[in-house]
Amino acid sequence: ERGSDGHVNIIYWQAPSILNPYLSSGTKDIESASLVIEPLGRYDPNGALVPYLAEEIPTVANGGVSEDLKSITWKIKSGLVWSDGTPVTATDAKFTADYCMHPEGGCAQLAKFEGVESVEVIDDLTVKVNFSEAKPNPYGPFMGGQSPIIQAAQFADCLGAKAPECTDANFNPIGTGPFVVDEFKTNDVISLSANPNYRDAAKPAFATVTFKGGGDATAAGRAVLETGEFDYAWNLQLAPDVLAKMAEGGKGTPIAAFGSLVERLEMNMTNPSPDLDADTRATVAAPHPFLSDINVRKALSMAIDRNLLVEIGYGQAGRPTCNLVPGPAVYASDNTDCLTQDIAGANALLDEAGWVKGADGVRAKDGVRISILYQTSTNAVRQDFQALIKQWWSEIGVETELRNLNASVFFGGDPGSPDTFQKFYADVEMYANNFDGTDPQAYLSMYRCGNEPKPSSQWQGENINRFCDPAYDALIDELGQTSDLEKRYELSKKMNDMLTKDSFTILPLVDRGRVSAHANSLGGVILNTWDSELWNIADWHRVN
Amino acid sequence: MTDTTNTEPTKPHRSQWADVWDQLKAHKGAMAGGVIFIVIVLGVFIGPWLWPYDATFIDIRARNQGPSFAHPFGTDQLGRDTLARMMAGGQTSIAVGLTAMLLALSLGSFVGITAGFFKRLDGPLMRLTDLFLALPILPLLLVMMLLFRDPLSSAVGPERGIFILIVIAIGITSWMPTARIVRGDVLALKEREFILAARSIGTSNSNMIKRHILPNVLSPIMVSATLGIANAIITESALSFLGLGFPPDFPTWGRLLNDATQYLQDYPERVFWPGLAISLTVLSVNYLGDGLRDALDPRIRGR
Amino acid sequence: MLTFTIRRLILAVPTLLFISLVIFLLLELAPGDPMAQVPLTVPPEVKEKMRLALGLGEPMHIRFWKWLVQFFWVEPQVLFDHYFGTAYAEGKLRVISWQTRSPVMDVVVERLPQTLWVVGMSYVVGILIAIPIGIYSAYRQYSVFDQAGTFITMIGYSIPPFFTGPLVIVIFSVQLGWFPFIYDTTHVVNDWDSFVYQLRQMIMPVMVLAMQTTAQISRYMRASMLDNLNQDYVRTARAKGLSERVVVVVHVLRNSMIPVVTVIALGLPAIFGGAIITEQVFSVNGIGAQLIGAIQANDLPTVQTLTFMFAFLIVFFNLIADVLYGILDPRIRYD
Amino acid sequence: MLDGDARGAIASIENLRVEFQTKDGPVVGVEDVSFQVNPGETVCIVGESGSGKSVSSLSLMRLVEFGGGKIAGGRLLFDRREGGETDIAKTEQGLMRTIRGNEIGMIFQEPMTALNPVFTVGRQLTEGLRLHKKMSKDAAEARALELLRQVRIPEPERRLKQYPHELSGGMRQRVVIAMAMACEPRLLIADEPTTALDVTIQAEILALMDRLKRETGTAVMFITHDMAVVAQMADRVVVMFRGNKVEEGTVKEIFENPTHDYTKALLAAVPKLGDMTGTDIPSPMKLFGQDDQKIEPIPGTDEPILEVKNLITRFPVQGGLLRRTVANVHAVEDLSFTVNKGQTLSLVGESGCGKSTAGRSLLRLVEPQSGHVMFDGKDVMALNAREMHAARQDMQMIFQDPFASLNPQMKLMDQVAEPMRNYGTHTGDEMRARVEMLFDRVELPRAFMNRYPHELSGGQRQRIAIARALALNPKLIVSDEAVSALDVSVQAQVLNLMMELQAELGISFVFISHDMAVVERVSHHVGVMYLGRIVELGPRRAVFEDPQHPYTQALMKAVPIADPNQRKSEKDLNFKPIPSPIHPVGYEAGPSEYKEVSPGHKVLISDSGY
Ligand SMILES: Nc1ncnc2c1ncn2[C@@H]1O[C@H](COP(=O)(O)OP(=O)(O)OP(=O)(O)O)[C@@H](O)[C@H]1O
Ligand SMILES: Nc1ncnc2c1ncn2[C@@H]1O[C@H](COP(=O)(O)OP(=O)(O)OP(=O)(O)O)[C@@H](O)[C@H]1O
Ligand SMILES: [Mg+2]
Ligand SMILES: [Mg+2]
Ligand code: NI
Repeated sequence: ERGSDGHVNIIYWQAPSILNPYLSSGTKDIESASLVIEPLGRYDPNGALVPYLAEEIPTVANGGVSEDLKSITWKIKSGLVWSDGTPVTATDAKFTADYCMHPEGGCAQLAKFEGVESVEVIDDLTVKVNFSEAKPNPYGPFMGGQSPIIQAAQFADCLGAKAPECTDANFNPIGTGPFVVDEFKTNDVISLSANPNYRDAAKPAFATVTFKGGGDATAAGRAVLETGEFDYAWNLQLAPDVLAKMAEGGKGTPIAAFGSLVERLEMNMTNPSPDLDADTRATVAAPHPFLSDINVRKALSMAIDRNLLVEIGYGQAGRPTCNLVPGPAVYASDNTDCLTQDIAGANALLDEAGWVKGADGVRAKDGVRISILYQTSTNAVRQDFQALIKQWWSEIGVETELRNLNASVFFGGDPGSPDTFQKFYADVEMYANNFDGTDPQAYLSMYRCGNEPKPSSQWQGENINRFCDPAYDALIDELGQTSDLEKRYELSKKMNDMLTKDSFTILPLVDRGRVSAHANSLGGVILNTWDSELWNIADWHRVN
Repeated sequence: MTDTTNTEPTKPHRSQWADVWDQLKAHKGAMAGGVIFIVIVLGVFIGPWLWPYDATFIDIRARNQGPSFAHPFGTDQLGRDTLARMMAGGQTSIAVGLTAMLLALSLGSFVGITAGFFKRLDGPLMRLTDLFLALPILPLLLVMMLLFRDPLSSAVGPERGIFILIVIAIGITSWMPTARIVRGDVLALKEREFILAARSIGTSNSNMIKRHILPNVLSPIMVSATLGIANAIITESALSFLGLGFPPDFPTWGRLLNDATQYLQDYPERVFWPGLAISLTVLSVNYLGDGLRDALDPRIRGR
Repeated sequence: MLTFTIRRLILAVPTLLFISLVIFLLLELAPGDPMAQVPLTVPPEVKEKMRLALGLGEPMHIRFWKWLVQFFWVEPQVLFDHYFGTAYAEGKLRVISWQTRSPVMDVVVERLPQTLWVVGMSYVVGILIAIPIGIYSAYRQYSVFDQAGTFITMIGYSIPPFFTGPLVIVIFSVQLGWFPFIYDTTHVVNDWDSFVYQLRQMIMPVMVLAMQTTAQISRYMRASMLDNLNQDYVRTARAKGLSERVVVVVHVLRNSMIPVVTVIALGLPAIFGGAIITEQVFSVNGIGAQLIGAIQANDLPTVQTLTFMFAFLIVFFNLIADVLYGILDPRIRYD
Repeated sequence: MLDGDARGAIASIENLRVEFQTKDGPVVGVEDVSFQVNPGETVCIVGESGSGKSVSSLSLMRLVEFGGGKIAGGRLLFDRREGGETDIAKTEQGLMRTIRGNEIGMIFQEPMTALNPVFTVGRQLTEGLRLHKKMSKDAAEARALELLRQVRIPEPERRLKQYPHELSGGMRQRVVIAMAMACEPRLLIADEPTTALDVTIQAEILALMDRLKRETGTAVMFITHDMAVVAQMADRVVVMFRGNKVEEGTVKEIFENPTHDYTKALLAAVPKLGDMTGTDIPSPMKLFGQDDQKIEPIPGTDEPILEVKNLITRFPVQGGLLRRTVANVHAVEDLSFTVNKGQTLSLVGESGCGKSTAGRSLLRLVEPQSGHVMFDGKDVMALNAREMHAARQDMQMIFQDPFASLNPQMKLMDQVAEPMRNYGTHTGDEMRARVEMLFDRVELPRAFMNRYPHELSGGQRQRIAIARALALNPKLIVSDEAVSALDVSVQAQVLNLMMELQAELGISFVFISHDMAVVERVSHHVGVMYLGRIVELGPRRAVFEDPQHPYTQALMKAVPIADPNQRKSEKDLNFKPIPSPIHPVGYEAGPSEYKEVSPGHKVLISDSGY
């Protein structure tokens, strides 16, 4: 029964700064907003699509998606009302799209609306999204936590440049979700209570929620697992043994789930030498002196013990992987060759390829020494990885210089800074990336020839490794035209293999999952990495 | 004070530093502090040559070990020897402490003496000091880190680059109290008659500062110095905590302590060593400073 | 005294303006990017649009000018409106945070209570502990109490709060279960029980912070007391037949407090920014946490505004300290 | 007057011994002292600095303990108002508190620091009354007012609400006296109550104490090292030397018939006003115990070396919002005088009258506003910085405080050698030889060359300062209160040394002092200063024997004379407070006009402010 279970405490060690996901792309903001505003459909823990505000998920099969893949039509459940009691209509959906697509709004989720030509209101409860070209994956708009429906009436005056000024609306959006905001303290805490107009009269079980932000992962973990002050803690990025020790506290349970986030080593196929002039340095004009040799890349991969990395850095929250696309399961290639470390094999491979050890123990060929500059962002686990990998590489005669960079610079994308991951002024770099939703098409399309960051594009571009293979580009094109799912799985796996086990351009290390924890007295928690973790909070309840 | 018969005390002659040293020797706290500090410094700088393990050597089989014969302080989560890391960390922490202190001290003394001595510069220099006092330190440090890390790293190597940067950052954000104190003392000194006397015998400004001002403000400067070392070590550790200091793979006491705090429950002994090292250093330097102040103050020494 | 105060106030204006410019330039020069935390899945074009929406396209001097207007002209109007129900600030653009898209000052106002409660209280507690310690150690110089006091306060000073914080948490929250350690900022004190809860949740952060304050202030207090205990007027007071308590607590203390009070006043602004680590450890989310969060997110308007406010506080308390000095010490007459 | 027991003493000290624990082991402050104080009597305790005078008195208050001392032996019998005789040495502090301030009052040496700066005068005065006499606030205030009237403070009502720093030194000392007298103690201990004060104020305070004693019948224990004061005040005298009593007797006995050598030396060293009556030129003093002394007058020459004309020096006072100069301190106004080669011109006057400023202006250590200073044919005022630097080679200065005028961190040898280094006149061995010669000259052992100032006594330090001034063979030395801070015996030695040097080397002196007796001893010419002007100038004999200006006359009267037969009475004293030398910008003081009463003896006839 609604409200019968009293109060629940949730802690996110990153504090939500706003409840409007269109103005912020932070996970904390998207997930906290998911308590209040909802999309038409969500992904479930398996990555499958489930309708929320929509009657059903539109597909080609049920006619919701047009045959030419150029439009999708959503039908909203009838009888839905906002928490203020007014009905939810197709106009709200269209308004949501207009809101995000407004040229001056700086919408953080604009990528979701990519390729959208127009949004039409067909009738009160039907909305149609038209794409400018065929879109095999039309589930961008209104799908998932990043693209919830906002109320047109509330945000009517907040379009474009005025969006940030609507503080009241941004902090207290009217929604359809199980809870409504009572008080929002920026970057601190949100107090919520059950939505009296929620569509399921029996839910949510909790009458009130405190959503606390701030502190660090250790404190969050402690609060749930050891002291029981909180019922749910998000994303416990802790050293495995620390987490294990906390779990002994007996107040709660850590839970883990995996998505598509992969910690990887990226090989630079171009020469980052500072001796080159600015226009050729780290561009395709200058191939890398030794990493362009596949044997070297392969040996580097073989020298790594991914199991140990997981054990040390992630524990429950990670698993070793050789795939760039580790999930959903249907997309994951059965590629496990790299999981066993083989130092001897790596040495043999390099010997064979003519890289011989010099007096200093470093391999060289034709005067080129394998001396690697290995960069990543500043982060304790990453530095542990660096230290371990450096040691393994030294065992195969590779010299490594480690470098770590402030995350806000490394990921900042400032074309003026030499330290961005796009510029890649290093031989190897390590970071994690994932794709949005469950479809890897856009993700795999990043590695197209010509999509590499370069001076002429202000160092924008997603093909970080400067990988270039016409065969791969052909597969990208093919994938763009295929709507048959089986075929899509096939193509994706092939592309994944080309980047990893065939060319060793990308050395995936760890499939990073998410560890969260809930109190033993909290029931109904199902961890979901494809959408907001709080996707089913309406089902949460107390157990004894 | 005076004798009618003009008999002279028959103490043998000693130099000024011998006097200071005598006084210091008599100060038990200062001696204990000094000895401990020297032991720490020697241990940290000479120890690594005697100790077989390297601070970065990973022995993954030996991770998370408690104290043992092979690893007297235990090992960390990657199996690195804690003793070796303590020594490496100590080198950085003490080097940061000493150099940052020296920098702050020379800046502070320079500004203080100049402002106190040259009346015309007093106003501008004190406004400058106010300005620096008013500049919030944290953003300033951040910006400095971001701005200058790379030019420096490429010029002198990454670790030395960041070392220089941290030292400068701590140095230029902590010279102001010294400057104020020194200025106050110089202003008071200027009122003393011996300065006027020196002027009347034709002492030039530079000689005046060298012979008359500097030796007489040495004692507050020395006290600032000992406080400065402690302050720099602590600031460095706070910077590390906020992610602005040395990178995580670079051990300093502050970082070791911070890393070990995570394992407070599993391996409580891990926080003990860096905590002890920091406290001991700060304490010993502080006691040394107390003694030095007494020893350098001619009023006390003269008794 | 009045002219002195006025003169200092007038002098403060250019100083503050200059400081704000320096802060602005420093922040501008910093290569950080507000888009750094945007997930890598967001394409660069979208990031560029977001960047433009933050006003990053405009030239530097215009942005500085805008900030000046917003901070010095619009924000006071908002304040005025708030108190007098007027509408001068209606429709005018305030200083907006890039991170929260809301007026920075609103967040500051929201956070003041917990900062004042925890950080302010710890300062008060620290001072209350430090002063008696300082007095007694000076009065019994080189006694066991003095030595022990020095030793303990120095240890308190040398151990950083990022260690003491977790330490007390593990002991008092995890092991003993006495106190909660996640600070509840929504807690309202309206009866005895809620007051007790407030006390319980404040104890640990206050303890950790007060340790540092105590260490410093008690050192100053001791030094100042020692200076005064040897003064001639103390002998005069004793010669009058006053009891030791009166001599120390009335005559000496009053004089010794003069420098200490100014040290206390000068330390006040620092506590707002200086409690960053403790705030983080206990999730207090005060102003210090706001600043560090803003720095990490490259939220320049927030950083600029907060740092300027700190600068203002420092300048202001400097002035207060000087004026206090004049008031407390009848010998000082400015002008 | 209360009658005590058979012996009649209020306090009697028997075989007192006081020790101090220091880092270098125990130090004996007082070795063996016995004496007693009878009702209505003033006992003066004299002796050089460090002889244990203060320690004895503090023991009687049991305040030595707070300074780290311990009464190691002897008895301190005190006749209490009620309850008969008590041995204070054994009384516990609780009981002592009811005696201190109540039955024994104490006046301390330094009026500037003896009062708590942060409490009002009224508060500090009433404190003791409310404690001991259990008076209400109002009653105590009324009594405080009465006390202030008794000590003749002008406007007593206003003073009650003022803070100590708002009062002048003399007024502060009166407050301290009022405080000590508040509970009508049976015994009043005055520890050098006038040492820090000007002659005129000293005279007033002494007169005041004398009157109070007569009116209330309190016994007084008066500590001083100034024999002239003793002569004015004492009934009986106790002479102390190095922690021991060496002599005791009535004031007449001591002055006329000293038996102990130390007492004799002390008396011989005191310059008495009037000693030089009848002579024209100064000559060194005859000191006790130095038999080979040759006492020859020092004639000097009549050739001018320094001519000062219309010298004006002002200090700006800043104020207002913009810190502009709003007023000026007219420290030196229209000063003119001449100094001859090998002779001494003295400038005398009260504190703040501009003596030091005048001296410093001559060397341009402060910049004069206008005027002419002709030194050795050069116009000093016209010199640029480098020429001035060169000119200082011939003009040197000795400062008042031997403790303050030497750098505490520098070896004596270096201090003496510094002028030579600065001017490069001597280098290397030659310089060392000259330093040795100078040490010999001022009669300091060469072994001292490597010492530091703190290892010397005050007199020795002043010799170093003199040696330093001599290092460059100057033609003129400005000696700014060079002997004021010294003990009488040392003062006499230093004075003799200076005169010897003058006789031998023909140095000219500008001698600045406020001590008329000393001035009388050393000068050829005297200028009496008041409020920045010379009010009377002339040959010493003329000025001292025939003072013309009313201020000079008042000053002469105020000087205590070290002769118990020439006591002054309060009626002779009549001082007006000195007007402020601060005038707003644009104020122009008129020129000084003089009347020549006899050859070279000029008296100011224009307004002096007196
Ligand atoms: N607190 C102290 N600690 C150590 N020695 C002391 C202390 N006070 C006084 N003495 C010593 O006791 C002796 C007598 O000192 P006292 O102050 O009585 O001299 P005094 O005759 O009053 O001299 P003055 O004329 O300079 O006041 C001196 O040798 C002095 O060094
Ligand atoms: N640097 C200065 N700034 C402002 N006023 C000054 C300065 N030096 C002296 N005065 C003032 O000038 C006047 C004369 O001072 P000066 O020191 O010459 O007197 P003095 O006769 O030497 O007194 P004393 O006997 O106390 O040494 C005093 O009113 C003093 O306050
Ligand atoms: Mg004395
Ligand atoms: Mg003077
Ligand atoms: Ni600080």
